[in-house]
Amino acid sequence: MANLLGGIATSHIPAIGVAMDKGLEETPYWKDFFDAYPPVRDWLYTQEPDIAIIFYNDHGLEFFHDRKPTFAIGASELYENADEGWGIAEIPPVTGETELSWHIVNHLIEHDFDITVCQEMKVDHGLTVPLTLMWPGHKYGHIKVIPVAINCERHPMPKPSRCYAFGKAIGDAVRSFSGDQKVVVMGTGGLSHQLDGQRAGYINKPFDLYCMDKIVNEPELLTQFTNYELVEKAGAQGVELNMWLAMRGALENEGSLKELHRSYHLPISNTGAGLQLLATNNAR
Amino acid sequence: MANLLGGIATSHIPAIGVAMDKGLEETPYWKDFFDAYPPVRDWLYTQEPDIAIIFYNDHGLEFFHDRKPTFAIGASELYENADEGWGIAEIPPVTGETELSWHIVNHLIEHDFDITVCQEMKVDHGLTVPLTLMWPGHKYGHIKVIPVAINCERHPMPKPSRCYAFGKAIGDAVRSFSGDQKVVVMGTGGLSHQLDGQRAGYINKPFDLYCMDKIVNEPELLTQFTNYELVEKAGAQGVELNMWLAMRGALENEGSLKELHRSYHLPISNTGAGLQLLATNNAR
Amino acid sequence: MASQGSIPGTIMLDGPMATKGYPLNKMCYSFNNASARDEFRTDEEAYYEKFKLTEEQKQAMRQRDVIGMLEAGGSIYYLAKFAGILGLNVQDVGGLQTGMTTDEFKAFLVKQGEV
Amino acid sequence: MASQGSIPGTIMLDGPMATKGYPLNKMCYSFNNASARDEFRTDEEAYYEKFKLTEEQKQAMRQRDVIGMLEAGGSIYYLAKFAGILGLNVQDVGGLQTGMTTDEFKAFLVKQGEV
Ligand SMILES: [Fe+3]
Ligand SMILES: [Fe+3]
Repeated sequence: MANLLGGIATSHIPAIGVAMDKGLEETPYWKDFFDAYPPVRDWLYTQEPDIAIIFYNDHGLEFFHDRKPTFAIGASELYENADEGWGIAEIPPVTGETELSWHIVNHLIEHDFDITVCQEMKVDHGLTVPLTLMWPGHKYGHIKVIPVAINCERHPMPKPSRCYAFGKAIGDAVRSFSGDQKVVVMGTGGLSHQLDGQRAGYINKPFDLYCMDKIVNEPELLTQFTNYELVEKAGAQGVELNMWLAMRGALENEGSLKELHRSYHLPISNTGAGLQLLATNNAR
Repeated sequence: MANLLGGIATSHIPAIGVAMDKGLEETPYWKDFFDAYPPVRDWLYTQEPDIAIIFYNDHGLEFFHDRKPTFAIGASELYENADEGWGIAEIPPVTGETELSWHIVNHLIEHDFDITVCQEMKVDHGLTVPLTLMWPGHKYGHIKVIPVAINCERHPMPKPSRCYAFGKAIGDAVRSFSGDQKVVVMGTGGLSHQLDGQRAGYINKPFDLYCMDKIVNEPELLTQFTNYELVEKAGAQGVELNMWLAMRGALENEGSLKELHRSYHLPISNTGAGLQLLATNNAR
Repeated sequence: MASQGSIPGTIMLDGPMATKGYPLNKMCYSFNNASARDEFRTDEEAYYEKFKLTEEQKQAMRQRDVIGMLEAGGSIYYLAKFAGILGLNVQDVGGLQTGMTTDEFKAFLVKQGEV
Repeated sequence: MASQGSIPGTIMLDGPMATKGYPLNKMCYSFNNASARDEFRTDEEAYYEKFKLTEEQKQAMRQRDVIGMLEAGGSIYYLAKFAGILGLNVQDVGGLQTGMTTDEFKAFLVKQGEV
């Protein structure tokens, strides 16, 4: 069976990608933020995962309201990034894989998840910024990525409990795969922020810290929220917590988890930016 | 609350549309088939439904494998038909509506159905042929249509039991809508047929008759099949039975049903072609 | 979502709002393409017509009124692509919506870390 | 699906087959557009290259070998659009796959009603 080594949750805001492009990592605004990443990069370097399953949301590059999936999963050999319209540099194509993708798809359909399957899809900063953060200098070509997009852009959105169950089913699918690949899961986005409305700029640090605390061993406290409550507590874009919950769901049947890293910076762009690493017993 | 008047199951094969375009209804090949439709048309004329929810499958007009949804639902004021590549005449746009559509979408997401929502979508013969059959001469402009597409083209496909539950959830959503609209549901496609492979031309009349018999009061006998079993018993395209099951699911909580019409013709093109009308107690 | 009450200063992009905003959002989605951005810059009014914006949407666009765009069904994810054309970042847009200067808005963000 | 055994004369279009067939199916999906059909008719080989068909897929296309197309991952729903270019209907295609003439295939269909 394929092995889940652990899960990583990280911010994905475009400003991070722009800062890396411009080499601003050591400037006062960014230094503390970027200093949090080397321990997580070192862990990835040591663990040598073969595949990364990345829960993210598409912000209007691949999907528009003409056909907006609730859950979409990629099954392609390659994923291209592209112009998102506001100046973030395009990055080289992301390596995909199809065998585990289709295995997961079969498992999800068998368990009544009604996914959209993408044999060709463009991936946006929700996926590419975290990749660039984990493997700077675009050195991510060796890792096979399975993109999993969750609707966080238009209500109604899948419930936190559904996102968690979705992740859990994907974790079960990985464990039932006949290969011996090493797999990490990632949840990208968040934490609290609101871009739109007179409430723009809203951040809720206590709630963010609560979420990072509870996601380790009591995720059920977070999955009970409605999306409405998440908007209320964490801002309109705070629903991106759903990707963290899907990541955590994938680890649910792995037994005890070790939290190897946790950090939080505020503000990074308009957000509370969290980074967290949870390792399973499969990790070295 | 909106009222479900009943459900109609019908074949949707393109040859029917071509025959109507060419005025072949009275020719020997077609006469018996078309003679089955007037009673169903009369019922619709008498009942005056406002909205038709149509479960169908897209055969590669709107959706391709680049982004293939399991379940897709329309939420648009208008749906265009278009060139499908092999000569069936295009028909005038189909009238949509959005209020009940979004109400259904909210209900489905609340109940963990992971639909793709389409604010713009082209509808193919799976939807337009049945519309033309029910309202010949393209006189369907007055009826508001909610297209619901189910993947029947690429495995894995949603299970028959899932399609039934999906229909049931849509029926519940209709009943919980605050309007007083009269609604019919339609399931299109089937029955047994196989277009591809050395087994092309396979039809299973006894199984088709069994399905039309059981769908009235014992649909659970049909929802227990796997899609693999449906392919085995009803041919590669026999999985289109799933649209009939979704239609029947929508009527599940309506109490007793009256079967007002049942007919079956073989062969119509390469298929066993069924027509069935199930009325609820809301019908006059 | 409306049935759950409203959150001050927050316009939920739910289904009916997405219906209302469709032309505006479709126009802004087109801005993923550089050629579309150029076409818009060349003749804004013609571009509004091309996507059949409502009068309310056109007015909000003409006045660079972000709140007006949201009220007309705009999605911040697509409007952000329009902001890109204007050379505005998310702090600029935050300022525009809250009546602050960009610097005031940035200070407001920092202050929320002091909890 | 393969784990459930196979149904004689039936090629299940499952995930791995859809991966294999992607270039072929993408090409055939393009045939929804009349201009694409014209472009194909003008230079078939160039059109295969445009969609990066595998050699197996090109061979099956050149020989109008429907079973070969299916084995190369073709989906009957998209292949049907190619059949349209050739002026073939589903009975013709049924005959081609089963080694019958179209009339024999039609008679075979009728016979299945005599149960
Ligand atoms: Fe985001
Ligand atoms: Fe069909």
